[in-house]
Order: sequence, then structure tokens, then C-alpha cells
Amino acid sequence: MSSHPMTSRPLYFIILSFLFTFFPSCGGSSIALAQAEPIDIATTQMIPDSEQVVVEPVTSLIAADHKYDDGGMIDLSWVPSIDDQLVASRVIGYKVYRIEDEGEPEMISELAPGSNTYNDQSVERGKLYSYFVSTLSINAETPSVRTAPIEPQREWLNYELLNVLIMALVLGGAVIYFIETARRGKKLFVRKIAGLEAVDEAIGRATEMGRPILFIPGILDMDDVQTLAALTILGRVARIIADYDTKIFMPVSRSLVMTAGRETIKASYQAAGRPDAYSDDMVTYITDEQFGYVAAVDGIMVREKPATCFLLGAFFAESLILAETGNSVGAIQIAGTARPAQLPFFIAACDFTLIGEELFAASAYLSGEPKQMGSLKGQDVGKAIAMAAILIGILTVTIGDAWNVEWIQNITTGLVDVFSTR
Amino acid sequence: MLDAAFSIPLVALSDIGRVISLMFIGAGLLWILIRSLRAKEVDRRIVFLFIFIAVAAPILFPITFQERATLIVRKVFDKVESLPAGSKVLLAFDFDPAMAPEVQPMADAISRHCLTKGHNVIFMTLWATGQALLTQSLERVVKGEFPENRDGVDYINLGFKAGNENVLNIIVTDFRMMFPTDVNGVPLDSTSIFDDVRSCKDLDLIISIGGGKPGVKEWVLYVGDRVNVPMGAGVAAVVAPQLYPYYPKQLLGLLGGVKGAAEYESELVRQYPHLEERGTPGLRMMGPQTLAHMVIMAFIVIGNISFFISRRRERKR
Amino acid sequence: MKRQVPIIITFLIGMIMIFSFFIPPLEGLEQTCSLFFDVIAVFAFFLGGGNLMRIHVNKLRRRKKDWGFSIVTLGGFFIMLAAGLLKIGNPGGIAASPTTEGSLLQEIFTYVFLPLQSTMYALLAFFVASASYRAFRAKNREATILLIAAFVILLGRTPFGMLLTGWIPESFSVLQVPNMAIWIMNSPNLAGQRAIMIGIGLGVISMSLRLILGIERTYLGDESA
Amino acid sequence: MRRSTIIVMAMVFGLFILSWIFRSTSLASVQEHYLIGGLKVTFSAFLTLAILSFLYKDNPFYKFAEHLFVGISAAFWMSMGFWTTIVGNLIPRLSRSLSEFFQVPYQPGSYNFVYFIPVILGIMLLMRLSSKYGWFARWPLAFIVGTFAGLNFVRYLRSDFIEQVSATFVPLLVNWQGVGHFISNFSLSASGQFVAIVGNWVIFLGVICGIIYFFFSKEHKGAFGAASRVGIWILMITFGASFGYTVMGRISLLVGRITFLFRDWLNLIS
Repeated sequence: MSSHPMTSRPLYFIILSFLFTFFPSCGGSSIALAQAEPIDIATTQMIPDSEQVVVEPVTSLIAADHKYDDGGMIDLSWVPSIDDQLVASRVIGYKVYRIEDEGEPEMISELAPGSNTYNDQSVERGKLYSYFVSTLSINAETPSVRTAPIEPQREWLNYELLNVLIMALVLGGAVIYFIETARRGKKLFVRKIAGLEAVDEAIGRATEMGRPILFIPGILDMDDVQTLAALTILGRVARIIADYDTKIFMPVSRSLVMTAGRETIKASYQAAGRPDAYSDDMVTYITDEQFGYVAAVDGIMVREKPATCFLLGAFFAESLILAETGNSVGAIQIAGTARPAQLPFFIAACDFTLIGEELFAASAYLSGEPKQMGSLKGQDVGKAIAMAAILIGILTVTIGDAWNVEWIQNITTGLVDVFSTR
Repeated sequence: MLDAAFSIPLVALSDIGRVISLMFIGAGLLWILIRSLRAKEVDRRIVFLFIFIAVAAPILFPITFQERATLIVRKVFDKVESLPAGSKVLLAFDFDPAMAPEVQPMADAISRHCLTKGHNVIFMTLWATGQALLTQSLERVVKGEFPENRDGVDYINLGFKAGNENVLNIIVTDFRMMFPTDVNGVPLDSTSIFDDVRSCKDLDLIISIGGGKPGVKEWVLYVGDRVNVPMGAGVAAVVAPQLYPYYPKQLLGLLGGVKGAAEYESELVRQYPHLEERGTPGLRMMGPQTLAHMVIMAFIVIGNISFFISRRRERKR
Repeated sequence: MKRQVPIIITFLIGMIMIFSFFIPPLEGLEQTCSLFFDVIAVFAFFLGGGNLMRIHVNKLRRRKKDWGFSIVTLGGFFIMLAAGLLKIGNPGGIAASPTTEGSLLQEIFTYVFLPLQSTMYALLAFFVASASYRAFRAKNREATILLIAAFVILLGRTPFGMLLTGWIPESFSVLQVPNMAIWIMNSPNLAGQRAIMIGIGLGVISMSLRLILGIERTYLGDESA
Repeated sequence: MRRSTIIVMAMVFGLFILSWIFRSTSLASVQEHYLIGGLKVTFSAFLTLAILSFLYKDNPFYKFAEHLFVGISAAFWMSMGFWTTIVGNLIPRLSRSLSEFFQVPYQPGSYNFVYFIPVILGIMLLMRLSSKYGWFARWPLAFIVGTFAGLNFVRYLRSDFIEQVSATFVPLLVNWQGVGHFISNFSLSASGQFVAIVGNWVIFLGVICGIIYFFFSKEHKGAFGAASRVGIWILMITFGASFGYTVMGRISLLVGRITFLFRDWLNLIS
């Protein structure tokens, strides 16, 4: 269950609830403290008093509007009955009752012993609710006092996530700013990426050997960043292939990737001035099913014996199956993925591997497009923020912890608040 | 190296099959080593054959080991153990038959543990193929071993919905919008297990068992971090390392691969000895695992020896 | 129509999804969009099936290489479709879960789909073995580091590590292989994974932004726009 | 066909029949439909071996299994999607009579007409099958991309960026009570202070250097270059750990298959 503010800051809320009880009109009474009101509910059962196990009621029952929602929740909290013990408890549970717009009490939930909170998610805005909780023994029920009526409130901004919003604006702003800078013609620097020079060499090798090139863009759809990066690199590869007049073969596992792949290769062939050499057969769709696709690509590899394999995009378990099969037919392999789990296999089994973000950087580097270069630079701003925050955070935590310096500990708390949403 | 190392358990094991298969594997590795030393290629099919034998032999002649739960596994166990009976636990079976040998043992162990403790378990899956597996699991573990538990009261099977993360994004605030009925067409409103459950906020524990996408990562991103419900996870070994950054803040614990399952099972059997006869597939799988690991390590060593020898020869030229 | 409308749709939906995160009253709209997505996702499955059919019918018609196997694919496809979509052989009839125990769909799943998929995946065990023999070599410093880390984890994940190094006294217990493995997982592995996670996270964030703002349009298939 | 091919085919076929007979006789005492039961198990075993045969070399049996798999899986996803989501979530909101036909509880609502939107978008997606009206599919595609981009933007920002930064705030001097205490309690115990301190230092330097390695807009020279080199070492340890961890998973997959062959098919183990 989500812990709500009242359990952590009781004093603050008691003062507030005190205020609201006396001045219910001030600022939308969102907290209702239990009031002593008689409750007429048929709890007494037909058992002589002497045999009834009467337990103490819960105390300090508070109903408060749930913060930062659309006005659909009310939080309840209370101090459990003093008879609610871990060992030999006489309390067998609690029942939560709700009274809607001064109507009849309605039992809305039964809770286990030890419970001290409840989150009512079935309330509506514009209605008044009051609650009471009764403590159950094996044969009796003791109701608590009733809370004052409360109306759930709607909030327009989730202030708990303000830090996320600010960070989103900062990072988004940085990305957009650098894209615009790059568009205006400013040259942005991207460091050299090992393995990229190998692309030309690998294509040349395929030409010499007279064998085809296999391009696998991963197994995810067009909504995955890695697939898009792979297609950008494909554009470049296809351009060189068109010049060399080598065969390219691209089996895909998503129909949308098939269309995008065809358009990309077609565009490259056109740019190379050889639109006639292009054919739709270069890109074929196989199946969406992961291992069905792998089975088919494996088959293609051993039958067509490509000289070069590009494995760029989002890969899962198939990474090693493809890389090892490619290796067994003697292909040079250039791989790249941002799936950390598959990287070790690519690093081991392929000739060149683009590690994680290098895949995105490579696509920016090859295309030289302002949008890609700019966002790469924008992401570096994010990394700088992360590094700075980590550095300060670690230093303050270390000093604050080791020598108990209070003001430094306060900095840590502040920093944790900024970089935490829980 | 292998034979010497295995001499300790071998003293106790008199089974001839075990001895013969171990000797066979040892001799074979020696043969590969000698071939490699002479700088001769070893066909990959021979390597394949070896790994097949190394896995098959301990299945035919079981070797078992003791396990002790590591902290990261024990935290999940302790959480399930410490919740009071009747707590609402959601178990997500986000895997397909391909991954099942690896994660099914932990799915079974956790299901057993939850039902033994008397928790109310909600089963669901984000994988279409997961629903068919879920049906099998329920038949075997829930209906087979806990016949007194009632569908809709003590457990419920919500089944599969298409949409991956978007399914999670809806149930995080409203189960009924995504699942008007359970897998058998019974409306959620008519089941007592959902009386008090409107959204993921009302759960006491979520355990996602998976290994692909959508899987544990999506659960953390879309549900765990949003509602602050404790989340545990059981995953295929391949994704476990990349989930470590979420532990312990965003995930309370993590079971990685068959070893995670074996550790959980050992803890479960220690606490509830009567569950041992229900099967401990994770622990049993550790035998073949160990032998295969030894063979793979031997391969790495042999591969590197031959690599250094060939490099030295090249340098001499 | 062809280009502008999709860009507007992406922008609107993307913005709704982002802002509903911060503005509680928008949550309902976000949920509805998510549900729409789930429905469209099913149509994507149908698209997959349609594409498959088209390709294999084409293959058959043109008598391409290995066209005989296309009959197998189409046969499997239609049998499964009959069992699944029409619920043929489902004891519970139309109202029952498609995967009811004993239904034709569940039977095909158990005896055809399951062995095929899991064996395909199990091939990995062989490839891991051949890769470790062939490829995991201490070629340079980086590869050596990778190798050593892998070796410690391999050893530490089996009961064997304890057998070999269990004798090391408590005051040096980090040198016991299982403890070393745990330490690697909890410290350097965590650090590396976190660095990758932060990097990729930022990549996803900036890509999402580019998609929503219409800067990135590759997915529409027009490079020029 | 060559003669050897025919012989192999005949042998496989013969073995298949043999296995069917054996399996059926052993099931005869337990099952009513023992002939079908025997066929089912034999056929699964045949498919298992057909895929495994690829390890030796590509062959018609593998091709058969591969093509069968492709067809079955596509139809499986279609069926599941149709029954769970279209019938489960869409039809109850759209039509009372269809709900009655499919026997699902109808959910009336005054805004239910909006659920025609995904249907229309879905149909537009299917238009991709036509080459003339294929461009209509861009609309649902834009919807898909927009949903994902929006959802991922905030969630990755929170879980994989913001939370990860604060999770890295680890003390570099764990349980610090002075140098004297540190030296007198020095040990290499796995739960000791020294190991914890080293661990946190590695986390600190590892995360920073790892991020530096992925820093693309600055040349990796000097101190920056050195840090990036440490970064790649940390990444290599990470990948090594991943590899070591994964081997186990991959082996268990094979254990699963071999167990099936030995237990369900050959009856060698119980």
C-alpha cells in the first residue's frame, strides 16, 4: 500500500486538521478528523454480555483527500485498537464503513489485524463522505467515532513530480537547442567510433568474393530507437553497395520495417544514380515470431553464404545464434545493439561491435544529419548533469555520514529529493 | 583438472553411469586439448556433441548439490514469508515456452510459497504464449496441489492482453478497464479476490517473472516506480545483470536464472519440509548446470591455450 | 494528408501521454489512449498474418525456390487459425478461454509450438559452448578483463566455486569465489550497467522528443521530408 | 531426389512409425486415446530432433520445422489477440448484440463510440497489405509511435535517469569511525568494512567513467581519455559478468529439451 503523508507527518496534520475542523470553509476542507457522533449500527448480537469479547475501538481516525489525483481517492489512517496485539490478539480485523452524503453507512472493506491505513478509490468528486472503522473481535464489533464529511479534491499539477517536469524541460530544451544550432550550420563534434571504418572494408570484401551482404535490423519494430539507428546506417551501407554493385539481402521480422527498409535502400540507389538496380526482393518480411524469424535467417545464412553480415538494432536471445551461424559460414560481422544483455556475445563472436549508445552515435556520425548530431550533443548535457550530481551527492553523503556534519547532510537530503520520485 | 575436481563427490557416488560419463567427458576434453596443442581445428560439431553429453549425462544419472540463498534472493523469499495471510500478491508470467525451462521452476516455487502462506494470488501475463503456459501451471501447481483453493477467492487467472506496456499503464490505475473479466469470462466484480482491489496500488506485492520485453523492466518503469508497491522479480539469467541497478531501491530482490530458483527452493524446503516431495526442479537442474559449466570453462581454457600457442608460433616466424 | 496528418497525430498523442503524467485530470484520457493502443496492437498481429500469407502465396504462385515448404507454412497457419480463431475443438465452446485445457489450440501449442520454440532457443546452449571455445580469447587487455570476470562468475555460480575455495578463512572470505562473484555483480557490474542504463535512457528520451516534435520522420518512410 | 536422400527419408519415417507404436503401447494402460497420445509425443520429439539436426547441417527436416513454426506462431498470436483484446475489451464497449453472441458482459457507456477510433485505425493499418492505399497505415503507425514516445519519455526519465542518479549516492567511507578503527578492524571478509568501501569506490568511479566512455561530443584525450579507458574496462567486466551469468540460463534451456526427450518420449527417467 502506498504510504501517505499523514503517517509520516502526524503533528503537521493534526494541527491542520484542527484548523480545518474549526474553520471548515477555509481553502476546501480536505482533512476530516474523527468527531464524536453517535453511530447507530446494528452491531450488538444476540449473545449475553458476559460472553462477548469487547475490544477497544481505533483512535485518531483521519480521512484526507488523496494528494495529486483526479479527485477519485480518499486516504484513511488511524491508530489500531490497543487490543490489536501481535501475540494473543483479541482483534480479528477491521471493517471500514463509509457514509455517502449523509446516507446509510456502507461497509466498503474488511482489513487484516494490524492495518492502520486504507485508500478508498471508489469516491467521486462533488459528494461528501465520512467514515468510521470498527474493530472486530470473534463475536463483537466496536465502531470508532465518525470523521467529519470530506469531499475528494482534484489537483491540476502533481507537485510530487515537479522535479521530473523540470528535468524533462532541461533535457528536452538542451536537445532542441543543439538540434537547432546544428541546423543553422554550426559544426558539432562527434568523436571517432572504432569499427566504423570497417564498414567500407567489409563491403569491399563482399564485392571481391562475389557473395552477398546480409543486413539484419534487429527484431523490434519501427517504434524502437535502435531500429531507426540501424536504418540510418543501412542508408549509408546501401549507398556504397549501389556503387560497388554488390547484392544486399535484408530479411526482417516486422512488416513496417520491411517498408521502411525498402524505401531506404531505394533512396540510396537513386542517390547513387542506379535506380534500375534496385529491387523489392532485397527486403523480405519473414515473421513476427522471434524464433521463427531466427530459424529462417539461419537457413538463409547457410544457403546464401553471405560474405558480410550487419547485425545492427535490437537483439535478444537470437544474437548469439545469428552471430555464430554467420561465423560458421565465414562472414565478417559488424554488430551493434543497445541491449546490454546481448553485448557480450556480439563482442565475443563478431569482428566489430558498436556498444550501446555507440550505435546511435554511429548513425549520427555517418549521416551527419543535424537532428542526430544535435540530439547526441543534447544527451551529453544530460550526462554532464548526471555526473555532476553524482559527484556532489557522493561527496556530501561521504562527509555527512563519516563526520556527521549537519548542513552537509541537508545538502544530501535536498539532492536526493531532486533526484528521487519515491 | 575436471576429474580431479570431481573426485570429492565421486567417492560417495557409486553409480557406474556417472563414472563412465565423467570419464568420457574428461577423455574427450583431453583429446580436444591435444588437438588444439597441435594447432589443429576442432570441428564445432564435436563441441556441440560434448555439451550435449555434459548436459544429458547428469540428467540420466542425477547429481545433486546443496544450495544456500544469497541475500538478493532471500529478500524476495522473506517478503512473501512476512506478509500476513490473505495479502494480495500479483504474479506475472511474462515468458514463453522458449524461456520456460529457465523461469518455470521459480514461477512454480513462488506460486507454491504464496499459496502455502494463504496469500490471494492474481496471475496474469503480457505474453500471448504465456497464457497457454499459465493454463498448464495452474492445472499442475494450483489445482493439482492446492485443490482446496477456490478460483476467484484464493486465486484468479486474468490471462493475456495485447499491448505490452500499455496494459501495465492501465492496470496501474484501473484493473477493470483492462480486465473486465478473468480468463474464463467471469466478471471481476463478482469475484471476492477483487473486492478490495481496484488498481495496482491495492496490491501488497508484485512479482514479475520473465526474461524478455515486456518484462521486469517494464513492470518497474510503468508500475513499480509509480505506485510504490514492493516489487520482486524472477528473471532469466541473461537479463539479471542489467536489472542490478534497480536493486534494492526499485526492486526488493531478484532471482536470476535456475540458480535463483534453486536458492529459493532450498529456502522454501527448509521452511516447509513437506513441499520437498512436490518437486524441486531448480535444485535438480543444478547438476547438469554444474557439469556443463565445467565443460564450458574447460573450453575457454583450451581455446586460450591454443590461441597463445598459435600466437607464439606466429611470432617465431 | 500523407505526411502532415501522421505528424500531427504523433504530436498530439505524445503530448497527451507526457502531460497526463504530471496533470492528474488527464489520466483518464491517457488510459483511453493506452486501450486504443492495445486494440491497434491486435490489428498489427493480423497484419503480420496477412503479410505472411501474401508472401507464401506469392512464393507458391511463382514457384520460387523451396516453394513446397510454403505449403507447410500455410497449412500450419490455417490449422492454427481454425483451432484458435474459430475455437474448433474447444470443449468450453465460444465463452471459454481460448487456452482451455484440452482444446485444440492448447494441444497444438503443447505438442507443436512448444517443442519448436523451445528447441530453437535451446540451440543457444550449443552456440554458447562453441563461442566460448572459439571466440572468448584473451586477444587484448579488454578481452582479458572480460574473460576473467566471466570466469569468476561461471565458477561462483556453481557449487564448485565453494568446493574449491571454501577453505579460505572468514577474514579473507571475499577471496572465496562465490563471494567474489557476488561482489562483481554488486559493484563493477552494477556500475557498468548503470552507466549503460543512463546513456540509453537519455537516448530514448531524446529520440522520443524528436519523434513527438516531428523532427524524426524516418518511420514514415520519407527521408527527404 | 538422390538415392541417399530417399534412404534417409525412409529411415526417419520408419523410426517415426516405430516410435509411435512403442509410445502408444506404453500409454495404452493410462490413456483412453492412446494412439493419438502416442502420435502427439512422437511428433513433438520429431520436431525437437528436426531443429537440433540443424547443428549438423541444414536439411529438409529442419526446413519443414522452420516453416511449420512460422505459420503456427503467426496464427497463434492472431487468435490470442482476437479473443483476449478484441472480444474481451473492444466488443463489450461497442455492441450489445455482438457481446451477447460472444457471451461477454456488455459494458454500456455514453462515450463508448470513441472505441470506433482504434477499429478505424486498425483497419487503416491493414491497408498496408494493399500497395495503392498503403500510405493510410501511416496514421495508426503515427498513433503507435506517439503513444510509445510519450510513455517512454517520462518513464525512462524517471526510472533510468533520475532514480539512477540518486541511487548512486553511496558513501565512500562506509561506517567510518576514524582511521584507527579502520586499521584495527581491517579484514578481507566479504561482509567487512574494507570490502564495502572498495565496492562503493568501484561503483562511484565505474559509473562516472562509464558515462565518460559514452560521451561523444568531446575528444577522448588526456585525463578524459584515461577515464574513458577505465570506463571501457568497467564495461568489459560488466559484459564478462553478463556472459558468465547467461551461460547458466542457456544450459537450462537444453536441460529442458533433453528432459523432454528422455522422460516424455523415451521414458528413460521418471
